[in-house]
Amino acid sequence: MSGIGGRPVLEVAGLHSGYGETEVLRGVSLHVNPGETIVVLGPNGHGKTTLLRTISGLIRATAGDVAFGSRDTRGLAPDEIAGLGLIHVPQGDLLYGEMTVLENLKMGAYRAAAWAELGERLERVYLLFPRLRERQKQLARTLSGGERRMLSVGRGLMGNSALLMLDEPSLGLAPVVIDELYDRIGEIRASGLPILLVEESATRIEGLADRVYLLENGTIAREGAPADLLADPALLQTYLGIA
Amino acid sequence: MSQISLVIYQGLVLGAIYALMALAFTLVYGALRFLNLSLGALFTLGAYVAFVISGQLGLPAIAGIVGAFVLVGLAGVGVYQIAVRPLVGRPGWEIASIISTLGVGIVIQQLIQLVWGPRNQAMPEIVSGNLRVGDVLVIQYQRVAVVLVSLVVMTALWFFLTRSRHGLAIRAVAQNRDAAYLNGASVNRIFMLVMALGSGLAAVAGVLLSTVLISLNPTVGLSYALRGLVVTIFGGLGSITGTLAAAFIIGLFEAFVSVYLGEGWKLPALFLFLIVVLVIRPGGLAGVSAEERT
Amino acid sequence: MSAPTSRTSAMLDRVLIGLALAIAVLAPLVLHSAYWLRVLILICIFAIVNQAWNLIIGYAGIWSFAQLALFVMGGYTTALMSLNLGWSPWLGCIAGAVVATLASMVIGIPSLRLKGAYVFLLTLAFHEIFRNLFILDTDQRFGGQYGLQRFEKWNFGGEGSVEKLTRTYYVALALLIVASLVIWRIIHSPMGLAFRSLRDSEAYALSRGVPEYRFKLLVYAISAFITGFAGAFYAHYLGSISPTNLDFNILMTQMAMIVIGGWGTFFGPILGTIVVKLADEQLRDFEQLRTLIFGAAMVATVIFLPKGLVAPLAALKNRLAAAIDARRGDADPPAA
Amino acid sequence: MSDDLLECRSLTRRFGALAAVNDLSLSVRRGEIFGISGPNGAGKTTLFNLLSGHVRPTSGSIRFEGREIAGMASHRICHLGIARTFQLPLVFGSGTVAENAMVGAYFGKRPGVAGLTFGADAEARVDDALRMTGLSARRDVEAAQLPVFDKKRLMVASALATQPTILMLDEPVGGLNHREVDEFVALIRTLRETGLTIMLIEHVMRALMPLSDRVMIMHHGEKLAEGAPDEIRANPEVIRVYLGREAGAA
Repeated sequence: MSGIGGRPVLEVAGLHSGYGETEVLRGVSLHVNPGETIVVLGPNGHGKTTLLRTISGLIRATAGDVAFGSRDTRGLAPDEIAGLGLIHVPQGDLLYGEMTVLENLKMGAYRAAAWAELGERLERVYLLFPRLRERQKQLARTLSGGERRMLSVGRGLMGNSALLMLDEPSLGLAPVVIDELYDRIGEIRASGLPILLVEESATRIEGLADRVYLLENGTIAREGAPADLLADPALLQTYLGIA
Repeated sequence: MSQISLVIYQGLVLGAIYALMALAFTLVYGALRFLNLSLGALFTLGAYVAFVISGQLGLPAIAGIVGAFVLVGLAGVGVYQIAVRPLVGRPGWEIASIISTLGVGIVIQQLIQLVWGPRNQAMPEIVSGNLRVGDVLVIQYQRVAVVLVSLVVMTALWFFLTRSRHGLAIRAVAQNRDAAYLNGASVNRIFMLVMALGSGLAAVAGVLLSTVLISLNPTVGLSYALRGLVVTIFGGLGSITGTLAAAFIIGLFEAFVSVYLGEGWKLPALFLFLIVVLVIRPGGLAGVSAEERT
Repeated sequence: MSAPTSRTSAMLDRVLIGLALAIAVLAPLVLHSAYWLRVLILICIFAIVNQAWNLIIGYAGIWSFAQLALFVMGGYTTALMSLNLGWSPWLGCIAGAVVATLASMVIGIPSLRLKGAYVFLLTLAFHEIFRNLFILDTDQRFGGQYGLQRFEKWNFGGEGSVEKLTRTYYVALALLIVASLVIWRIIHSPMGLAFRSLRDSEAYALSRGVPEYRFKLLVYAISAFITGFAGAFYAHYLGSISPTNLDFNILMTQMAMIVIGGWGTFFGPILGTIVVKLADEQLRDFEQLRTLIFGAAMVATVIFLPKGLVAPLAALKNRLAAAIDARRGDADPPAA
Repeated sequence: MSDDLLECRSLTRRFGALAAVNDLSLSVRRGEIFGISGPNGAGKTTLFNLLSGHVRPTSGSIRFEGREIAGMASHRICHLGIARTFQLPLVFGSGTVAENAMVGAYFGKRPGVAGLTFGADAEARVDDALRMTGLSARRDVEAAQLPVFDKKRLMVASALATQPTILMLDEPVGGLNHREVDEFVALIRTLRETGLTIMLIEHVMRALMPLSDRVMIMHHGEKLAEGAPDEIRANPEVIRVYLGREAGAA
């Protein structure tokens, strides 16, 4: 399960990146093994979103390597990286507000290989999120916050997903809705799809994550099993500035 | 009463043509966020291509329309590669691209003049004959054909944008570029597709207009490009449904002005209308107000 | 409060400006041709318009395309004053400037809340409305398509056409210099700072206390005043003014001047006016190619020289200054 | 109560269905450093935008020195004495460092029209602001060319040049390295000693906690907790939001 002996699905080494001259990531290294669910924790503004955006090619890395399976993805355009099966479900959902739920899902299967299996994939996503089937004719902008998030994750699953990257799936949702969403993420995990998830809150990582990284100020400050990391005083210091 | 029917008849014909022209602007603006001012010249080019195919080679009208759509569509990709792509994303590129596409438009217009000369050319009719209704209204079959062709093109476009993979991607890119990237769409290729489609639509609008005017010259595109822009702004830049409504409203408005005030007042009235729209509703029919946009 | 320049570079600036002025002053004596004087006079007038246009489009970042409409309005105003009331041309120039300024408020106020492409369209709409209104003028108050003619032309004395034109040229040159000095002063005053900071970032400027609307209207007004004045001067130079001055080709040529010279730079509009006008004259025999070449040149400049022809020239000057500094450094042993 | 310089009552701003700031009441006392933090999307920057006039409130009131300023234009709020910086380095890019500060120095307190010269007063305010932020040596550099640290200091300099009563800093140390964070913290301390009231949004707790007299934690547009830094650290609600467990479990 933790992929002993298997090559990592994703390997990030010494990654530097940022916006303009603002360097946000200062040498991040991490890996995801087959079947693993990895959580990157860290307070706001420390580089979690930048990390995912750099891996998916929306931001060009200034140094370091990203290997996805046997491919070096540095220098590839985001659409090519998505075509390889590295699926990024972005923060804030980035839905197509003036398109219907169904059209949003179809766009998730834009690549030719995925489009060919449109029907089956749609069924799979509807099975996971039955609510989306009920709302399929509705415009995405009319959805509730929880439904938007489901659509965003569902749209990601429509692609050739070989690794799912989720950027703060709990953001802005009510606790009950977060619970439901995390149950679904648990189901995705159970299906064997590797997941790289970033969160600010450590609330729901126990029982979900195989390993956790703590991202502080653009570098990995700690790595370990969820229980160990949660008990680590470093966590309190990072979040609340307790020296 | 009969005056009103004349207004409606003329307004529908104009609206059908403006709708295509304005869709060309709005598709490009929606996806790329800039005003493609070469569309006026491409509109004219479309008419000339159809003139060669149907008027000079004697092929059926439909061949002229399809030929104009395809060839001018390719020309639109050329405009993108030469005058737009090098600018995308540069600071201040919104104005830079207005200037560069305007420049390309001038070049195309001058090339048309070099090839076909500045004089008027006679455009063949699609269908001849007419139907007299009451004492004022004479319905020409030619104009009915224009409305029908426009409706067919718009229906095809609607199916393309809502049903096909690449059509969905065009709308997706317009609504959220990053998301489209993450869904695996090559934004650059979609841009080329949009430029081709927009240019092709402008070309068909040009063909239809020149069959209504029965003549064409190299500068015809300019004032119609301006009208297309008025429609586009009124409809709300980037909104397809708003644009369609605006096209027919403005077509009717223009017909009304020309029937009741005289031909010459069409353009000033139209621009006055535009100014009023911009002041009252800066975002157009379908748009949001300036404050809500921030 | 201008950008830093080395002392040598500043000295070179003065030398170059002096040289340009000397050429401008001596040109009529060398050329001594009515044809060339007419070209030079038009260069002066259009350079004034382009300087004023650049103030609003380049420095304030407001894409106003109503500039020619304001120019022509200045011309019509003085023509009407001259024909109907017998006003003197200079009085007419002031009236033209005032009317253009008032008209710019009519354009400016509705455009205050609009941005970018919308401002471009709104102002272009004004241009088209004015053009059509002059053409549609059915009761001939404005002379319809043919415009107004046969009103007083400039007479600054002198015998024969060359001398008369020489004197007119010097007046036009003096106006260009005055207009440029005024604009220079404005750019380097708090007003200029307000225009530029609003252009670069509205949110920043607002949060530092710059009243946005007031300064946007101010830049419209200043630009229009200068342009209206130039339009009136132009009308009295030709003794006629007509809606053909608003033709699309003329708007394009004017735009080519400012784009090719370099908008947002002080000398760009003047340089662009000279280059484009001279090229225009050279290509007179190739009517069709002329417009085509300007179109292509505009595209090429926007893509390859976003800051216009002025940018490579300024770079050349800086290289020269550096070379002079280096040589001087060799000559004088270092103090330490 | 007379110590309250800025007071918000039931401040609300909705964007469509989303209440970015929801029924928020707070007061900032003269001379204090009021820290604000909270998870992503809590509404902190929207709060600043409301206070600086960049966004109009849907409802509620904002009183500054007893005067209602809700919905007032940004430049007028600046004239009254509220100056802010922005989360992303926002400067007047084509201007020099000195010109950037001059915008604040010249226009910051001037409701009237502009003259033709800047005047010695404004020049002196520029010099002071640049000296205070350590930018004097760079006064002739074009702002767009500055590294992030200098851009962030320049935002503070041009804000100081307006001679504000309240300085609002939006994530001043985000994206900076350790040395730069320490320098910025020292700068904020110096500013406070001049009697300036400071509101500070910050995620880097290492900077926020030691600086602040009081801290407010926002969550979903509302006030989750408010108090001295030590109280905030021990607040079970805050720990639960961030870490998802009880305070004692560590």
